[in-house]
Amino acid sequence: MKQWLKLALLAVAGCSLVWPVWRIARALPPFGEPTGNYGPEVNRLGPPLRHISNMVSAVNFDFRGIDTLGEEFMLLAAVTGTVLLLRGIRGEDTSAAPDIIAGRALAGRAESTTVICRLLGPLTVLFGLYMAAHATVTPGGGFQGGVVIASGFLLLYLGEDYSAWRELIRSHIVAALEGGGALLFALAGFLPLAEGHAYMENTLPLGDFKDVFSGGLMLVENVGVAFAVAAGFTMLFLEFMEETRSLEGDGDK
Amino acid sequence: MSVLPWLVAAWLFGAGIYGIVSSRNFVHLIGCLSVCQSSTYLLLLGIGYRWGGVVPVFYDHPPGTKAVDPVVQALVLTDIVVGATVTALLLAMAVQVDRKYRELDPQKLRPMRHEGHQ
Amino acid sequence: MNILLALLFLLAAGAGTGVVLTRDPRRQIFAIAANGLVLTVLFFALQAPDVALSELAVGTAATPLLFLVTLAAVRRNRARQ
Amino acid sequence: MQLVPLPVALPLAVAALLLALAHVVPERLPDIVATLTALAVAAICGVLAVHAALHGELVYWFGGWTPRPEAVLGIAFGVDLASACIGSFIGLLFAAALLFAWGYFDEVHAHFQVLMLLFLAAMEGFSLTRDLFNLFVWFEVMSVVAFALTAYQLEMPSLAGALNFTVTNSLASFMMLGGIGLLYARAGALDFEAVGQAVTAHGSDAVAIGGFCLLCAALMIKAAILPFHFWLSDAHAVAPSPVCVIFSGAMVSVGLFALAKVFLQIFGGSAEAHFLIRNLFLSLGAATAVVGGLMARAQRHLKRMLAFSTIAHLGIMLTGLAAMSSAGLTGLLVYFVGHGLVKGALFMVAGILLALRGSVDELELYGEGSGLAPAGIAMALGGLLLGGLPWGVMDAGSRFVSDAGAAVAGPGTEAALMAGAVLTGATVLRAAGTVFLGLGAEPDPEEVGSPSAEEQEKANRPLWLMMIPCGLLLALALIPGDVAAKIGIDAAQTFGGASPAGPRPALPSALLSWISTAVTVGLASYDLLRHRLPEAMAQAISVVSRAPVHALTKLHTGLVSDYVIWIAVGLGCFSVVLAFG
Repeated sequence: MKQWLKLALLAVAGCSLVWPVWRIARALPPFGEPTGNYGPEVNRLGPPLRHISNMVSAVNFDFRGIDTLGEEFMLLAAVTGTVLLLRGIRGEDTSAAPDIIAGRALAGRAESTTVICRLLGPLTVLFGLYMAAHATVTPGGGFQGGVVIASGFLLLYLGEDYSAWRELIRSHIVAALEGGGALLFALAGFLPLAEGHAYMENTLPLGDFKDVFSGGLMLVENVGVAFAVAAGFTMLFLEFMEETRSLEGDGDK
Repeated sequence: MSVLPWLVAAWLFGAGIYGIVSSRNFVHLIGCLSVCQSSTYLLLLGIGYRWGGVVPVFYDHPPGTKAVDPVVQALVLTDIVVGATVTALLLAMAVQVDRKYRELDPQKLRPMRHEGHQ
Repeated sequence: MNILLALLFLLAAGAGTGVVLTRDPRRQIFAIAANGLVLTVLFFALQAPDVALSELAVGTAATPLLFLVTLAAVRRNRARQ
Repeated sequence: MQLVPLPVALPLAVAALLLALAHVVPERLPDIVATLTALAVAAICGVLAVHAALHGELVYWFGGWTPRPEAVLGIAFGVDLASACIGSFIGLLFAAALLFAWGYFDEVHAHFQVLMLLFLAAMEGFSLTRDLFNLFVWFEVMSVVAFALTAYQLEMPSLAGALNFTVTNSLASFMMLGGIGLLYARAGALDFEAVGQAVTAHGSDAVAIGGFCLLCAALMIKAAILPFHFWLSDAHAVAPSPVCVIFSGAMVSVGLFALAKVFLQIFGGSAEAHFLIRNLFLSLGAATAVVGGLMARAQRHLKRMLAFSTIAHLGIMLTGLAAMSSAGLTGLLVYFVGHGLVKGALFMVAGILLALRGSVDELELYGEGSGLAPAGIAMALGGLLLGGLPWGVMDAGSRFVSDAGAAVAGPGTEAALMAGAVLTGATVLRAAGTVFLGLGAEPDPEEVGSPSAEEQEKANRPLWLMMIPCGLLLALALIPGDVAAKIGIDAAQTFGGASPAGPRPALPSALLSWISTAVTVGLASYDLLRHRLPEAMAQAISVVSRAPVHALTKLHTGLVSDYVIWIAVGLGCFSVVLAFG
């Protein structure tokens, strides 16, 4: 098809959708005045029934825990898939023999960068850990914390010597952490099942309201998520970074 | 103006579609796809918002305070993960396509044609 | 409707459109990061700090970074040619 | 019933374990573990099916969150006979595909097996859940795995196919989420039943019907219904053949299954939804059948041919759904399983050719199939079954569907469905004749060389190992039709937890199937013997028959931007039909 013909066709289709969109927008409950009572009920029942203050975490890990289980494994699938795609050409071996493509790693990295990254990296990781640990009381949780931890690792990567990084994070350790985190989450569901309750039923001691260790089974799931997400994103960053490095290595030849 | 959020969501979806259709670079196209996705964030969070509601975290407010809907927020969290994962996958594919074929124009990338029997 | 929220929604529409209209992928990265930032602020304003934090970590940092690395890889490919 | 979470939780846990231990487990173990897990899932679903048949639908609330009077807080799986049977079928298909892929994907630390197990879990969750957002989550897991597996071979066709697949199906998932958002705004619930009550209570409502349209469009993209079907032929043609077995055998049809569930459980009381289905989906189904059939006939790349044939048969299934009768629903369910078995076996034959003969090009393979007699027999049988051979599961399904379609839309629909079946069946027969018997005109050597693909699959497996799962699927497909029909009728009667309503449909007569088979064989013979006909006559026929195909072929450009435009056009069709309703 010609480009103008395509855009014309799209415009016609778009025009036919303007009226329905407007009707739907008018028929929706006005902004700020939702009518459903799912959310309000969660807000009402969450604190007394689960002793935690962050209702988003309560929904994620308890009321709708199975959704988050699926989400975690979606991340796992995407990371596994990306690794598969990116390694295809580089070959599996690069992570075993880093020296071959050491390339430019040491050049162009200023002293100050190293210092800043060394300072910020661990701090970021710590902040991520803090955020992940407080999932049940304050905003944030395993997912956000995990991403922050992975960014901390990335800073370390940028700051440290390339081969040191390779030793620090060997990709099969990362893969094991990722799988292990996800496994922990899945097993957290099996635990109540073995006791004769429903899958993921929160049967552990719930702790005290506003305490870090509140929420029972949610804590375990949250740790699993934090591990899986931190390792998953680290793996993503690592593999993508590898993509530029290996190319630079080739370029030097 | 109580319909503004819904119209913005629809606008973003449309804009993303337009970007995908007219894009001449796959990396750009992936960015447009994420614009489409952000329309779903807005729609969901807009649906759960409540005038005067507080954050659904009862740390500073006592339980029972009027709060916004936590369910949609949990849904959007999942949605954001979806966005990140799909983006990563697409970018990985784009890197591979470019590496092998030095071509990132979506108007030129097509699976091999095998038509023409008989 | 609260003026601030209305403005933020309009800003989000603008930022998203900006991402689409920035045809050069290198500059688009900034548009993507800006869009992520606008969304983060909007989500805070919508009383969704959990979502805002995710968007901050993913939309403003991780995703633009992946785009950046992809473009670096692509540029390398072209340079080697 | 403690077994309900297992079809999902078990493969997930095993996948995580495999990934965590990938570097230490011995080489063959992942294959064995994955295959056994798939079999275990099939068995568990089988037990659940028996339970559902005896005691009715089983509703399982995760986390123990049984509904409260004020709101439904948790997520439930609803295990009725239909869902459990479909779940069991999916488990079996995965076991067969994993067996077929035995040793094929060694080089990568069990990554293939991990992805397949996640795929399995997602499809089980997708077919068992009765929560809208949970449906979305499994939809997305399924898609993400499928995207990665499609690109697995990292060649231009597979990468471009995967990119098209990813972009279109991501749009589908956003549309689905948008639809879920609208329904949540209206109903304040995500559970099918609770949403359904709210939708019924609200009556005619733009929000609910908008949500329905978005959900339908999303699921129809997944199920590759015209005009959303373009991605399928690209993706299924290039994915590794064991993966294609799953794609064509179950992944796409499970989209229609979910559509049936969403329609019956949520929108059963919505007049607009009925209107849309009756006036649009019925014709879309018939059109998809014909277009898929015509396109299949124009292909020489065997996997692409099979992919278009899948599109045609999805159209037939949609017609069963759109008839909105218990015969139509029975047809949909039975056809789902029957088609999945046959198509799975056919993709395995394509995989065998790819592994042992290094090509899936019909002309390149001219006569090359001699020595692979079992595969040839399987392919010919598959072609006959696609074309309507009155024996087995698929035929029972197709008789119900065409009966139901004729009842609501007259013989035109029936003819369109038969055309889809005949065209695909005859094409597969033609290819079988060309490849395995060397029938037909010898191809022009120049033409043979042109579209050579860089695709080859590893030839590390003996023929018998690959024939076992293939034969198994065909044997299951040949289970007598009345047995399948009986289970199908029971399943349809209690679908979605409904209590048996209306008279039980009876298996329609086999007359049409015989006609269809005869036409299929006739068409295939014409194709294979055409070069013996007088030149002028063959020329005239081919000129007439080629024109529509040529136009269609031009529309299948392979460009993702065009596919996205067609998606927008499809949505526009929804709105136009509703506006004039």
